[in-house]
Amino acid sequence: MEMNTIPDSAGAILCPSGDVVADSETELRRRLRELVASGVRKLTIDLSNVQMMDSAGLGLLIAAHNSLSKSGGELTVIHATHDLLELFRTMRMHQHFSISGE
Amino acid sequence: MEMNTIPDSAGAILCPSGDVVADSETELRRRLRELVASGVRKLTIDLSNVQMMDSAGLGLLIAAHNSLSKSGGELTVIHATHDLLELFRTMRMHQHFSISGE
Amino acid sequence: MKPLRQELRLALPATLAAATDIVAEVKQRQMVPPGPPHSFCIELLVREAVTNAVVHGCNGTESGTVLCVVRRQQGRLFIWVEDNGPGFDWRARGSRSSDPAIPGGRGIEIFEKFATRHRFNAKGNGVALLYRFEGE
Amino acid sequence: MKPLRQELRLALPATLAAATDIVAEVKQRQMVPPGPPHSFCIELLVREAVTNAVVHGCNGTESGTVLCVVRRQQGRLFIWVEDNGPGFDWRARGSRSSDPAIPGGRGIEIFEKFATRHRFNAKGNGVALLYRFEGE
Ligand SMILES: Nc1ncnc2c1ncn2[C@@H]1O[C@H](COP(=O)(O)OP(=O)(O)O)[C@@H](O)[C@H]1O
Ligand SMILES: Nc1ncnc2c1ncn2[C@@H]1O[C@H](COP(=O)(O)OP(=O)(O)O)[C@@H](O)[C@H]1O
Repeated sequence: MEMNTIPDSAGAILCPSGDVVADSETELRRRLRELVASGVRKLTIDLSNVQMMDSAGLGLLIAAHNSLSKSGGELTVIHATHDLLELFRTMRMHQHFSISGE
Repeated sequence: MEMNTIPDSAGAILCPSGDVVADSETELRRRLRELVASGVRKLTIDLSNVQMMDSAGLGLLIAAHNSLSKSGGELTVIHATHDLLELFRTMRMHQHFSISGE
Repeated sequence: MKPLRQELRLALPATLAAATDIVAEVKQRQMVPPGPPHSFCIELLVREAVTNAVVHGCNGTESGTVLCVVRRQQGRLFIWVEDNGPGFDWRARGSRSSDPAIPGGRGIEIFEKFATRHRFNAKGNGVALLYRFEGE
Repeated sequence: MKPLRQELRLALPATLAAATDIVAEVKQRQMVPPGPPHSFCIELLVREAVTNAVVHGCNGTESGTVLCVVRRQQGRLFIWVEDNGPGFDWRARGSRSSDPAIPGGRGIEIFEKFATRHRFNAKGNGVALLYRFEGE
């Protein structure tokens, strides 16, 4: 999984590309952990280049949200495709963090 | 079915392209009939651009051979693919006319 | 990854284009090992069976329909082609080669020579063809 | 031409890549109506079922195998995923939504929400998913 990290005044924007699914999410998980450990508080995940996400991917977003919340931070998901917005809505992900579409 | 006809000192070379099968052979059949009617005696069919032939195509070659033979003429098939050579061999087409490969 | 089994079941109006359409579907869905000699032989068998169903079975009737089942399983391809026509008495035909001088009458000879096995149903409006690949 | 029925049966070693491999085969063979929303939903269901088979069913055992059958028929897609693991007591689970604060535990909820119907076999090492397309 390729991934760009853009440092941002308020935190960081992470832009993974490819599927965020059980057999490919370890790289993104590692990167999220690093960012949180490095003190990032406001983290944005840009899903422009992600077509597919499964329950492992959802779990990873929730885990990131949980870690950030603990230290008073915040997760934001942007540029989700229509399919992913529908998945997030159905699985009630909006309860956790803010999500916006393409 | 596209088709080039090259006038030749000894007769004509016909170069059909596409499949010579039940649902596409009428055009080639018409063209062969015209050539025989116009007095062509030595007819060569160049199969460089033909990948597939079924029993309708074989029937068409035999019919052309029969018409040409009646008026002392001759059919030759050239540039047949390996698959078509195998088909001609199995179906004993060499009994009728001369066949060569790519 | 090699599938254990793959099956495609198609029905379509009995026109001469049916054989070409069915062959396209079968190839598109990767049911046939690509390249010589299998791809050509299988296409040939499907074409002969479907064209016979259209020409002899349905013979231009408006309600003519051809059913085609293709199943690939462990190095074997099984083809079933059936029409809603009257069938024919294939038992009377026996097994003989075509008349070399006559353009027609080579379809069933192609079954005999290119299929591993072929068998008509009792009525003669359906034919089962088995094709075995060497490699698999 | 719309097939009456298309079926693909696959077996493969229980690795995390299995889900991705199976999804690729199913798409390549054009078993899924392309585009939103069906293609995404079907891929999601296949991934959840296969990943559960690999992670919970086979759990890293070397002899772990996943069998997957996908059948498309008249506007319905039928998916069967089975592993050679011990199964689990899905009856005890009941039907409840996942804990919002816990990252895991959303696979079966996805079956409930994205499949038209789902049913485990008695042992709990196999799950049948039915997905109905609107358009067909
Ligand atoms: N599906 C069918 N329905 C009725 N008759 C058939 C069918 N298939 C084959 N036949 C009969 O078998 C004969 C031999 O077929 P074939 O060897 O393919 O040669 P051809 O199609 O050129 O006549 C046909 O002429 C026809 O009488
Ligand atoms: N194929 C299977 N074999 C054994 N147990 C399974 C299987 N599928 C699901 N389970 C059980 O059901 C539980 C719930 O699964 P699921 O909702 O997908 O969440 P998760 O996979 O995140 O635990 C799993 O934790 C596991 O105990």
